[in-house]
Amino acid sequence: MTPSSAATGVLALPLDSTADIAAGTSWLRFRPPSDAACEPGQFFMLSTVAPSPVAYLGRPFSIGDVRDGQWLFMLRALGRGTAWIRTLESGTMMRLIGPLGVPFVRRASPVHRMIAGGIGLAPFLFLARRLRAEQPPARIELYYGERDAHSHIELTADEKSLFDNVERFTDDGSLGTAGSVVDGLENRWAEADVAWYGCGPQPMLRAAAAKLEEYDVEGAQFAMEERMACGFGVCQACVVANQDPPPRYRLLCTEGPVVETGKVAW
Amino acid sequence: MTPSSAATGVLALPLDSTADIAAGTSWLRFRPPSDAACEPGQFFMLSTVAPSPVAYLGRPFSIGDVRDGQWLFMLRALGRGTAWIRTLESGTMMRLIGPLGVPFVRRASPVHRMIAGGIGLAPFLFLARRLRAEQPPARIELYYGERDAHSHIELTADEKSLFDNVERFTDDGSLGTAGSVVDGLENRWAEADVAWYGCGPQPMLRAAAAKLEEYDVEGAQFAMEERMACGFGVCQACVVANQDPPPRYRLLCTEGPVVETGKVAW
Amino acid sequence: MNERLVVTCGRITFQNPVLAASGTFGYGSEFERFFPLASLGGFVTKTLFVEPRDGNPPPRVAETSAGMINSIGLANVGWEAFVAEKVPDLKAIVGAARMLVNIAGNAPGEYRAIAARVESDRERVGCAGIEVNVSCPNVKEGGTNIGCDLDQFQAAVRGVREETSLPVFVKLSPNVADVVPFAACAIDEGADGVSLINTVYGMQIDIEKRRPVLGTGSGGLSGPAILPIGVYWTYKLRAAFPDLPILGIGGIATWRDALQYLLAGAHAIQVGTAAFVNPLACVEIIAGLGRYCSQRDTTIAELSGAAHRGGRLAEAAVWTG
Amino acid sequence: MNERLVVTCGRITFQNPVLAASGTFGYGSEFERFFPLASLGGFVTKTLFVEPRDGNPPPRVAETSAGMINSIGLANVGWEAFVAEKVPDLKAIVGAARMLVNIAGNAPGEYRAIAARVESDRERVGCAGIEVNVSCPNVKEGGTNIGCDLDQFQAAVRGVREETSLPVFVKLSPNVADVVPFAACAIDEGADGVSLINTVYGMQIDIEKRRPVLGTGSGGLSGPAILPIGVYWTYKLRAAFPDLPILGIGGIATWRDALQYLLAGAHAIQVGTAAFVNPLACVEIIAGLGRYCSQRDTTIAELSGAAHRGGRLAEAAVWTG
Ligand SMILES: Cc1cc2nc3c(=O)[nH]c(=O)nc-3n(C[C@H](O)[C@H](O)[C@H](O)COP(=O)(O)OP(=O)(O)OC[C@H]3O[C@@H](n4cnc5c(N)ncnc54)[C@H](O)[C@@H]3O)c2cc1C
Ligand SMILES: Cc1cc2nc3c(=O)[nH]c(=O)nc-3n(C[C@H](O)[C@H](O)[C@H](O)COP(=O)(O)OP(=O)(O)OC[C@H]3O[C@@H](n4cnc5c(N)ncnc54)[C@H](O)[C@@H]3O)c2cc1C
Ligand SMILES: Cc1cc2nc3c(=O)[nH]c(=O)nc-3n(C[C@H](O)[C@H](O)[C@H](O)COP(=O)(O)O)c2cc1C
Ligand SMILES: Cc1cc2nc3c(=O)[nH]c(=O)nc-3n(C[C@H](O)[C@H](O)[C@H](O)COP(=O)(O)O)c2cc1C
Ligand code: FES
Ligand code: FES
Repeated sequence: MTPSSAATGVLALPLDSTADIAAGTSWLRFRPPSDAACEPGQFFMLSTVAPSPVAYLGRPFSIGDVRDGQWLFMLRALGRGTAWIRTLESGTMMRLIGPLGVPFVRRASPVHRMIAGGIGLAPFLFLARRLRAEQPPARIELYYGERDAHSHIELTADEKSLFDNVERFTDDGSLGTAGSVVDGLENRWAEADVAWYGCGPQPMLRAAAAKLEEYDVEGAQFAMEERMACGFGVCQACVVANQDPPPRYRLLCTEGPVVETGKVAW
Repeated sequence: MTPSSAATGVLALPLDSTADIAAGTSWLRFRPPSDAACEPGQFFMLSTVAPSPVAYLGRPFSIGDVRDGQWLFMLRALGRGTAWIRTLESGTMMRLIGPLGVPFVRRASPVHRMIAGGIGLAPFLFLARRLRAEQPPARIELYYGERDAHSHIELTADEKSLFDNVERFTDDGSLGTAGSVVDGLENRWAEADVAWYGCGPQPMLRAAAAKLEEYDVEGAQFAMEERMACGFGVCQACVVANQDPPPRYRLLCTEGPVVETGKVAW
Repeated sequence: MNERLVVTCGRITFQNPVLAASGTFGYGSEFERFFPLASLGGFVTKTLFVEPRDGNPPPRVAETSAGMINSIGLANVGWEAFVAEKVPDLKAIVGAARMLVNIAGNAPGEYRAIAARVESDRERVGCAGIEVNVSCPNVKEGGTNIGCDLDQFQAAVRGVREETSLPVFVKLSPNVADVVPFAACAIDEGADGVSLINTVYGMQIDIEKRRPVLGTGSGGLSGPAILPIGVYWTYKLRAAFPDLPILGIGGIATWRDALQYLLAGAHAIQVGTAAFVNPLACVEIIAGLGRYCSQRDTTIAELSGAAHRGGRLAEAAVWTG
Repeated sequence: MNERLVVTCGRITFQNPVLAASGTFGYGSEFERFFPLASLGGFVTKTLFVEPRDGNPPPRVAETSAGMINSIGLANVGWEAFVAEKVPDLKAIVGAARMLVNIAGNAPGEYRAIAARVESDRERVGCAGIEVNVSCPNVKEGGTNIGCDLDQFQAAVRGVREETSLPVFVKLSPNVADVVPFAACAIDEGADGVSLINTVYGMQIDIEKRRPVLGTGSGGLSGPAILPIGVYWTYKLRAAFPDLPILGIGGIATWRDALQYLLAGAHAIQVGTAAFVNPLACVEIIAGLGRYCSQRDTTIAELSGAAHRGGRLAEAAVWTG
């Protein structure tokens, strides 16, 4: 089905709770107003209502899951801003701008295959939850790679149950299969009737996109990242080059973050 | 006696505890290293070790008291920085630069009379404590004025016991005598053998200095305020005009904050 | 509408002194979901050229202390697409807010050309005036830009003035030794007023990659970091030209910031970067100024330039350090 | 001493690239209780004139977002008192750190005069070089300042160069359209190198009193807010003059900030405002750079200007917005 576009706005909400789930990685939880809705693949710009000492701009975060009446964001501390947000305590008033961007289109398909690199796992629990509800018989697979066992996010029973199969990879082999997700998928790129979804570091997405092209797979949807100042289409910061210009660029915040692999220049 | 100048340095200490003592006013407490020492009238530049979202520079605070092995600072939230510091929770790592500046000279005298306006009370508990210890027989008096009862700082029994007499004033008469400290002292300016100490808003100090001059009282020591960037004599920000130039100005952070009333141009 | 907030800048009257700055509010429609643009004093479009521009290669932004640098490169849809695709929506939502069309070109001649287009489409577009962005590269002299070269600046402003009878505000660059001669030139060329400041040249180095973060190397600094710079030039211009309509810009995030500009001499102000972090910044500033004016029983018109009444430009800016 | 940190700027070799900036470390002795000045790469004195200066009426400082503005007014004890009262202490504590005497005057002629004094007292003072502060009011043309007027600038530098054989660094003002012509002029006049940036013109308005906060109206902006501005000009100068010794200044508070300047093209850096908030900033920066160089097995000399190796000045600064 094609997602209903939810009403985008500015919300001031207290950080409800946080939980560590891996090295440098945590859930941020909020209690949204009852009428607020969002779709897998969309994101929010998060900042504190009180100015931050270290991060002047907000940071974009994919909606990680919606459960128990809460919005969850999966946060990994990489740079200045995310490291700082990770130190915030529950009760801190935060500004959430969103939901923003184009969500994953959830077409009917016998197999839904998600490939995640590191924090690229963020949008997939929610996507799987929606697909599971909408297409009960469909097979939902997750291929999830991390640098090592420390950064690996252990899924809960409930989260695991969203997938028919979870295959795990680490670069150093300290957990699951050694090597990258893309290599790990070796012979499966050719399989027919698979709806592909990807999210992760640019090099991984580039490699995956190349594979998909090699096997003439069309319609794969990848959630990409680019630096954002506003997140809602006014600053023109978040450009990604299009495969077939003109226009030369697309704004990732409004014509993304979810893009069909064939549409952008990798 | 003339105070021994303590070793000035940079200390990183966790904020040990805080306590509200009047509207917008609290104690900040720290546990200094055992060898650290400071004198009444001296001050510290306080800032947080982590950069502050609102106050880039440190703020000067008089040493408010030394008791139970703790350093106490009496903080009143006036502007941006002080309001922000007042929100800090115990455990926050803070940077203390000091002790800085010239302390009150504690000469032997039968009567020590302190006149305080608002947060100008800050240095006097500690001064009284030292005088009480050094000159047991001396009479120590406090004349303390505030805007109103809300902002009035209620002294504890221990604090009251430092003084032989405390007279309280409020501009609106909501507590103690109505009117200003300076007016309240009407006929007492002429009294002989009184060691005078003052701290408070510039207009109050100016009025008091005028009275003391009118009655030919010499050697009164007032603790003054001026904007400071460094607090330790390098930026040249904190100038106060001298009574008899040259030099035209003195640095309040190194040739103050305690000054003899006759030495500066009111 | 709060009468206390109404301000007049030359030939344009704004219902309040808070305008959306160019390039930070897109073409308007993006903000409608956050608050009604019609509640603003005015709205300045993204800079428009005759031809569309793709803009610069990414990364285009980097965060700095209390600000950001950008190298968007004046990406814009071009005049035709603006009129055809953006204007209908914008016109519908802008309401009582006055629309300023911000224009630029690659050389003085292009300024004349875009101004002519605005003039001929002025009814369809429904704009109250033009803001001229002179912060474009000086093709003649690499490295600097049109807004920093008095001759090119004059040629650009003259071209615009000759092509249109609309109110013209020239948006000054702070990347000069002194903005006064540029303002003087704008006045001589018949501009109705000036707006300032545009972004300040800045750069950030990625210490991991060991090269500039931005795709073009450097960019323009904006945000609270530059507030004192904008206030300084606003004050200086008001002192030099007491009757010159001034739109103050640079680092405004709160009503207090806005008031600093107004007291320094601005007749109205523009909010840019702050709207990225807090899309409701403009609304909060309008409310704050309204409260202030009521409490003090004054008006923005009365406050504008009040910091000069003490008459203390004295040694302005000369003795620092 | 860490060999990896040793840098050579023209005729001066510093044991590390971290210098104490002029006007923010007084005459040295004030900092001795916080850390040994001898551990610095260098120490730059407060600006000295031939005659003592009282400086400006207070308030002289105001805090801004990620920075401050000051209007100290180059208060200083004058050359004679400096040599008689300050030099003995300073000489004793400065040790292996190289001392630069920062000088200025009210007109080009005074620059010559103070330079002559430095030259004749050079042994007594024990300075390694001179830093020329040209950010002084231009008495000829009110409003601007010597460092923003190429003729006055040239006259000042020439006067200094003719009077002394000491290494001369000219400290450039960012309040110009482009620093390149000023650097070019300094080079032509025989300067050994440049340091930049001095403070950026700024002002703050007290919204209660409705007038400028600073006693003189406006002042100079410093602190983290201006870091991107200093990095930009440093990068631009290094691109224009690959062999010009550059001392980078402006908003440096951490070793990462310092590294941005070094990669952009500075050979050494100076720390100013950050030392007010954290007197140990210099020590922490030296330690941080040391760790970085060891971990990456590199040297500061090797890192200096590394951001240019990708060769991407491309459209530097021209396409913002
Ligand atoms: C649409 C979108 C959704 C995202 N969802 C999530 C999420 O669910 N969970 C999560 O942990 N993170 C997510 N991110 C990344 C996150 O928002 C941060 O922006 C990113 O980690 C950089 O911010 P920082 O403060 O960590 O680093 P900064 O201190 O801002 O910069 C450090 C380095 O990070 C890189 N960087 C800066 N901004 C970005 C950016 N916007 N995208 C990519 N790299 C950048 C640069 O190389 C920079 O040198 C998302 C990003 C986007 C664009
Ligand atoms: C030597 C000294 C000792 C002090 N001791 C104490 C103390 O024990 N307890 C206490 O609560 N406060 C004390 N103060 C005042 C305090 O340090 C703050 O600096 C002052 O309140 C201003 O900081 P702010 O953040 O509140 O205001 P800001 O937001 O910095 O400025 C708001 C207004 O405060 C005024 N102001 C700014 N800086 C100063 C300054 N340094 N002195 C006077 N006015 C200023 C200005 O008018 C400004 O407009 C002391 C000040 C000095 C100089
Ligand atoms: C309070 C203060 C006083 C200064 N005095 C001088 C001075 O006397 N001579 C000079 O050349 N620069 C002076 N400066 C400028 C600094 O040396 C430095 O160039 C500028 O502050 C930018 O660096 P920063 O951001 O690290 O402070 C002064 C700066 C400040 C903040
Ligand atoms: C991302 C971005 C894009 C901008 N685009 C333009 C533009 O197209 N035209 C223009 O005149 N100014 C442009 N500006 C400058 C702003 O209008 C404003 O002058 C400047 O950012 C200072 O104000 P601020 O600090 O409130 O952002 C842009 C600024 C930013 C941050
Ligand atoms: S982030 Fe501003 S337009 Fe995309
Ligand atoms: S506050 Fe810096 S010299 Fe006094």
